[in-house]
Order: sequence, then structure tokens, then C-alpha cells
Amino acid sequence: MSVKLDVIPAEAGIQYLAATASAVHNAAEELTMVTLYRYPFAAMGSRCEIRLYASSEETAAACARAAIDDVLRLETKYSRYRDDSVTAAINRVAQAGGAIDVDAETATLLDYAAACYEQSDGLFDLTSGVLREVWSADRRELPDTDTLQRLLARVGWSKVRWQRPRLVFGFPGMEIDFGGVVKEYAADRAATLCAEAGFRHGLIDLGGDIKIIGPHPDGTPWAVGIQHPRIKEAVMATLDLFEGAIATSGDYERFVEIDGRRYSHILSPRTGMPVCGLAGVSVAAPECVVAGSATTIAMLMEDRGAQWLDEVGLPHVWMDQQLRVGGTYA
Amino acid sequence: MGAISPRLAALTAAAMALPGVHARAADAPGEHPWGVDATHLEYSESGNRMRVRVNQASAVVPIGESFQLKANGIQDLMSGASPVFNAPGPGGKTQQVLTGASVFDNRKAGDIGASAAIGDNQLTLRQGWSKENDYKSTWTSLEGKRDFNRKSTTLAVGFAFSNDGVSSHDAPDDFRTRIKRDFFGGVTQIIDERSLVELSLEYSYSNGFLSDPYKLVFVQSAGLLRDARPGRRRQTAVTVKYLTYVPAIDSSLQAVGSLSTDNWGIGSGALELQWKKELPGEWLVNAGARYYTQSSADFYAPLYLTPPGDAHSSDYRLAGFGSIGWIAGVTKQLTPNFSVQIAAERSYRRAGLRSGGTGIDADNYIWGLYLVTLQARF
Amino acid sequence: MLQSDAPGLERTHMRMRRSRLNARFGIAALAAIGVIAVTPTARSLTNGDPAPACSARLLDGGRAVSLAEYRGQVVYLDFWASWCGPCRESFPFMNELQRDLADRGLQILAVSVDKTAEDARRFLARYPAQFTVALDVAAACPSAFQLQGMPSSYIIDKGGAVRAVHAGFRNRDRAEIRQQLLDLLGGGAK
Amino acid sequence: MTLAARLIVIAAVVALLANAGCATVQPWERGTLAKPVMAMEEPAHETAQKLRTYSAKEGGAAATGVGGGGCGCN
Repeated sequence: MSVKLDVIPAEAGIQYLAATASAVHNAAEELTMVTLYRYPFAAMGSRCEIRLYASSEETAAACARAAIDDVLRLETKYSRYRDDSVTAAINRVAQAGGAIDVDAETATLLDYAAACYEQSDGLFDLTSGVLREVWSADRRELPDTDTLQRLLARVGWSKVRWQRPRLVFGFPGMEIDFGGVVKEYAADRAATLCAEAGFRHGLIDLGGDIKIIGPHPDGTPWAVGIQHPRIKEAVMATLDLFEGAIATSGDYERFVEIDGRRYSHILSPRTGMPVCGLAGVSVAAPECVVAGSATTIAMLMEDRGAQWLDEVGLPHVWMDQQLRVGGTYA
Repeated sequence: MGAISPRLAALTAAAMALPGVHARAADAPGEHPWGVDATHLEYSESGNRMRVRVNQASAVVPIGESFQLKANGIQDLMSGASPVFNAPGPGGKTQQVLTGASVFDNRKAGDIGASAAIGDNQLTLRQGWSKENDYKSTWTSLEGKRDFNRKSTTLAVGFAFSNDGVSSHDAPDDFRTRIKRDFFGGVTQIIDERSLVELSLEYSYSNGFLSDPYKLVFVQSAGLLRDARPGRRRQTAVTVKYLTYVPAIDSSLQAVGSLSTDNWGIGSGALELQWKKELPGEWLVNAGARYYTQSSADFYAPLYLTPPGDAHSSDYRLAGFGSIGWIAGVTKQLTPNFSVQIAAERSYRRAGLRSGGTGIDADNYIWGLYLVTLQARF
Repeated sequence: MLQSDAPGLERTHMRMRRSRLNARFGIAALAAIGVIAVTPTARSLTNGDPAPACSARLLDGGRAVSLAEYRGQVVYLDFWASWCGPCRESFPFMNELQRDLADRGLQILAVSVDKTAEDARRFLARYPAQFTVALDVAAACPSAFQLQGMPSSYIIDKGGAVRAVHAGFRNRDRAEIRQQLLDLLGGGAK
Repeated sequence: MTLAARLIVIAAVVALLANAGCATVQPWERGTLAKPVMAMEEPAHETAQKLRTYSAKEGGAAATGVGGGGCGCN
């Protein structure tokens, strides 16, 4: 079986394959040298940074720009201070009492917040923002109990009816705040944007909530230092992270000082008072949004925080008021 | 991720629904990727003899889970002088005479093939062509592979045959034909957790015009005769390849030894040793040496003092000689889909290293090649 | 279901060549190769066999987890390693199973036979797992299950019996595996 | 016994030795064998081009697989 063919079919083929060869060759040239590019920016009231390993400034800058735009989009969309935000629109209806239909992204955030509410026995509550009316930064003495009772009457996720896409407030005076979820959600999205653009090595850091895109190019993990809750420059623990995310909460970030005692900005929807349990907690999880809500719930659980973290089973580290350290990374 | 507690399962499930929280895993090439390989190679010899510039490109397209179509294209641009015959030189030392004008030739070759994987068996059929102005060839090959013992043993058998036509510059349309039949059997066996061995046997026979139209022989009293080799050639070769991983140096060592013999009286042996190491950042480096030796063909002589018999040749490739050379290469996986490889080899031929028969120092020379290959797998 | 390989070459292939082959060479050479004795393989697990005991160390936190803990649940037990090519495709599939069937009682246990946790982590950095991952450096479980290939996955019913064995992973296995799990999990089709 | 037959006997002995010496390596014990440096198959283009150079420059044959074609390289 031998075929006599004078016209070589490969002739056209060779030209085509040779052309692809040189095109592919140039692409390879460009990809050989990988350097680390850093893009610091401010968002959601904290210092943020995107770190990307890329072969060229342009590709890194393009991805960082897209990621930062998405973070700023979410900041504007769920900001408590802007009156054109979705939060403001919801709160206008909540203030008067009534119903509002929300967009798909907000709906999934509400579903997620509902899951956190159930898993924290009601402590992780989007409606506890009302308590801020009394716990402003310049507060000098403890509020009296009946002011707290009046405020607590207007707090409670259970008092809201949520049937996708409709959110119904049975009576006036309530308020919603996505603050406990949006920052970590934005970190996840930013990392996904860069990963799907082909980046394998880098991380997203939004004010200490970190989502890893991938380890260093040589495969070694990122070393993440957890700030010591009482000593500013010291580190409570350092973790090696190949992937996933880590979030941190503590009573040291924003707090109010009243006759010598420190009161955290995290308010309990049950007592209306600032929580007093763990001094600082960090949790690691595949998703930054899960890590973030786990740290917030652990703080809200006060003295049952460490036990709740064991129940969840995610890797974590905490420090209590007596500066004792515990958790899987201890 | 530790055991998934009910609490974590609920939180994770809800987080999954959030748009954009999880990147789709990078689609690295799967089990049957389609791929393109593109190579540029430069070959050159000392004493500005032959130079060859090669461009090769190949593509593999999977069809379903068990079929593959393959295509391959090669273009060679050959130039430079090459030896024609040997003549007595000053002081009784034989010297080599090369072609005067720079020979220029453009060879195009290609092949298409299909392979089918059925269970542990794989069957590959390839049909190829090669064309240059004084040489035409079409060839067909069929190869079967089968895995045994849960893939610790692989047996391969195959055969190929080609029909070639050889002409020359002064009679470009007068093609004299020859055929070649090639039989191959090989077994690869895992020996232990760190080593494997491969044994291959090959038998080939060629009939027809086996001489080289561009080679002459110098006969003391009769002047120049054309290269005339027997019309029949039988070759048998065995090759053993041993590959083992050495944890102490986190590298693999590879030894490839082969022996061959034929009815023209040429016995050859080759031994190649290589060291390969993977470096962090997806680099792979290899380095090694290759030793080769052969005895001369029975009918070979650098030049003839008396009229030779029917079969006679002074072709430097039928002489007795040996060569020693180095091998080096580096491969870098640029992204999950792209990798680039650079390889080089340089070989120093010495008549003194022959394993028998006659060979002249005039034939000593150095050849070297380097290639750059780009691989894309999607 | 994988059968152990029958020794010997395809008969048809040999007869076609012998006629034209130089007899003296062909037979002797291939006989030399054919003599490779085929080592008998231990009987591998088949449907209905009780799943052997198997325990491994969780990748995070290091707690030992054993198959028996999941008695009463349908278990998808997968043996993988960072050096195993097809595992790259099985992980996204297992993530899908986790998302779709975890709340109906499916428990996925992916046991790595890597020699170090570091190798396993590096794989997970590129192919994230949203299911339970454990490490069995001593490879006690794979020998108990007499794996036929890598990766290998076993579907174990609520009573602890092996109901399906999949050696290797090909994309076309996905539908079959999902259906086998659905049959065991019961309830409507998801 | 012709040289070819003698070669085959050597091959048979080597094949026997190769088999006798090996313990069964279980599928899950093949981590080292899966390393890139342990790939028996070398890159296709490099192999093809080197084999073509050896066959063009050397008189011996190397039994490393069925490669068709050849050239009138001189």
C-alpha cells in the first residue's frame, strides 16, 4: 500500500504551521520573565493592595484596574454614607416600613447573611446597624438601659420577611447594613477576576482580609502575619497560605474608650452592648466571605467564640482578653 | 479543608451562590489535549561543510476520547560542501576532496496519521512523503502498543516500509528506485519504584539502488569511478534504555546502549548517558554525553590502489570511525498551556575511535546542532 | 469495571506479519519479548464486597478520619495524588458533586497518597477542593482496596458495601458516577 | 550461528533478566515514576531530528522505533 503523490499536501500546511510557530514563539519570549507588581489603593475605609506576578506591566495593570473597579463598584453600591446606594434605597423603605424588590446580587448577599444568622444563633444580624445611633465614636458614658431597649425593639432579622426578590419591613425604624459581608465578598471577586484572566500567582488584600490567587511562582506559600491585638507592631501568628483566604476581626480596630475601658465597635443584637470576649481572631477558609463572617460570629459569640470555631472546623487562631492564644494555628 | 461540619457546609453552600466568589479552575490540558509543536533547528559541520536549517511543525487533534489525528510538516534548507572522494595528498597522507560549488537543496516532507486507543491497546497508522529535487520517498508505518500488569509493562510492535527514488543533478529525472522494510519490537518494564528499562529490537532490509550518486572513488591507475554499493542490505539492531531516579541528587540518570550489525560488515555500538533535573519554577535541565563507534564496510576503502571489485565506496559514513559528543537541553513550562524547549548536541568524529576496519583522519570533523521547540497544549 | 489483563499478544496481529516475515528473526525476537511473565494481580474489589477499614489524616488540622465514621451516609471515596494527571479533571467534578449532593447526605472523602502534605497542598493550590481531603502517607488504604489504577474511586452505600469501582477518571464517566450516587441517595432526581 | 541470531539470544536473556528483577510496583506507588524527569518518551521533534542526524552521519542503525522516510542527505 504505497500512495504516489506528487503534489505535497504539506506545502500549505507547512507555511501555516511555521507561521503559528513564530507567533507562539514570540508569546513565549514575552512570558518568560515574571515579576511582582503591587497596586495599593484605599477602599471600604481601609488600606488595600493587589499583588500580582506577571510577565509585563501592562497585563498586571489591566487586571489590577479591573479588580479595583469592581471593589469600588461594590463600595459605592452598598455604602451607608451615599444616598444613591442600594443600602440607602433599602433603608429609605425600612425607615418608613414597607417592601422592596432587590437585584440578584443583593438577593444572594441577603441569602448569605440569612445563612450566617442561622449559624450564629441570631447574633450575625444585618439589622443591628440601628445600635450605632447611640454608640457613636465620641460617646463618653454608657447608654442607659431603656434607650438600649427602645433601639433593640427596632433590631432583629427575624422581624424582616425575606422572600427572594422581595424584602418586607413589618414596621418603621429598621435599618440594614451589608458592612459585615461586602468587603470579604469584594476580595473573593477580585481574586476570581485575576485568576480567570490567567494569573496563577498573587493575592488581594482589602484591609487585612486576604484572598490568595496563587502561591509564589516557585510554589512557595505567602507568609501572612496576624497583628497582635494589643501590641501594634507585634504579630500574634504567621500563617503559610498556598490558597484560599484569611480574615481577621478584633476589638482593637475601631473602639470607644469609656472611663478607661475599651469597647469594641462590634455590637451584640441581643444586648445592644459592644461585645466583650475574644480580643482578636483570624480564620482561614477557601472563600474570604466565609472566613470573614466566621471571625465576626466568633467575636459576637463572646466567651463561646473559641468553642464555636472548633464546631465550624476551619483552621483559626484567637487571643482572649487575658492575652492567651488558642486555635488550630496556635 | 478539614472535615466539612454542618455549620461550614451551610456557610460554604450559601457562599457558592455569590457570583464571582469561585474562579473556574484553570483549564490545564486534560487527558487528551490537542496540541501544536513548532521547532526551528540549525545544523552545521566544521570546515564550513554542510549547513541545514530545519523548520518543523506538527499538530495533534483529538477526536472524542479515543481517537487522534496527527499531522507533521518539515522543511529543510541544505547548503554547503560535502565530501566526494579521497585522493592521495602530499607526504602520502590521504586527503578529502569536497564538492566545489555550494550545494543548495530544499527538502519538504510531511506525514499524516491517525491513532486509536481501545482499552489498553493503541494502534497508530502514518502515511508520509518526502520530496527534494533529487530524492522522492513515500512511506507507511503501522505501530501497535499494549499495556500489561496494570500498566507496569508496555509492549510495542510495528513495521514500516518506504519506496524511494534517487536521481542526481546531472540526470535529475532519472530516478532509480529502492525499497526498505523495517520491523520493530519493544518492551518497557517498570523495575521498581524508581526505575524502568526498555528493550527494543529492529530488523530492516533494503533492496534496489543503495549507492550515493554524488560519491566517487579514486582508483590509482583508473581515475574516478562512481560509488557502487551492493543492492541488498540487512540490518539488525538492539537497544536497551535504562532510566532511574536518584533521590540523593533529586535527578534521573539515563543510559541508552545500542548494538547493530549488517550484511555490509558494519558493526556499530553507541552509549549515551544523561542526567536530568527538575528545578523550581517549572524548569527542566538535562546534560549528557554520547559515544559512538563503528567498523568499516567490507567493500569500503578510502581510495583504491588496484581496481576494486563490483562493490566499492569511499563514503566517509561507511568508514571505520568513532565519535564522542555532549548533549544539553533546558525546558521551561511557561503557562499551563505553553512550554519552550532548547536542546543542543555537538559530536567530535575521530577515526582513531573506530571499532574495526579502516578509517582515515582526513574524515575527522565536528558536527553540531541546536533547536528551539515551542509546545502548546489546550 | 476493570478486569486484570489477559497475557499474550493480539493473535490477528501476529498472523498477518508472520507470512511475510523472515521467520528466523521474527519469531525468536518477539518470543524473547513475549517471555515477560505476567504477574498475577490480587483479586480487586467487586460490587457488594464490604469496604475495607481505612483511616487517614485530615489535611487541615491533622485529625484522623476513618471510613467507619460515615456509616449511614453514601460515601464517594477517591484516591488521588499530586503527580496523577487525570486527577486534575476529577477535582472540578467532585466540587460539582459536593455542591449538588452534599445536602442530600453525600460524603466525599478524597484521600491523597502523596508522600508529603506539601505536595498535596501544591496540587490543591492549583485545583481547589471544596470537599474533605485527607492524607494517607503509609498508603494503608490503597493496599486494602487493591487499587487498579490512579485515580481510583469507590462508591460505598449507607451499609458500608462497595457498590461501584472506577479505576482512572475520564470525562465520560461523570454521568455514570452521578447516576450511581443518585440511585443510592434516593429521593427525586436533582 | 549468524551474528543476527546471536544478537537475538542476548536480547532474550536481557528480557528475562529485566522481568525477573522487578517487584510489582503498585499503581499508588508510582509517584517517582510520574516525575517529568522520569518520562521515557523524549520530546517528539528533538528525537526525530536527532535520529535523522545519526542515521545520516552514521552507518549503524539504532532500534528506537519505527520512523519512516529518510533523505538523500549526503
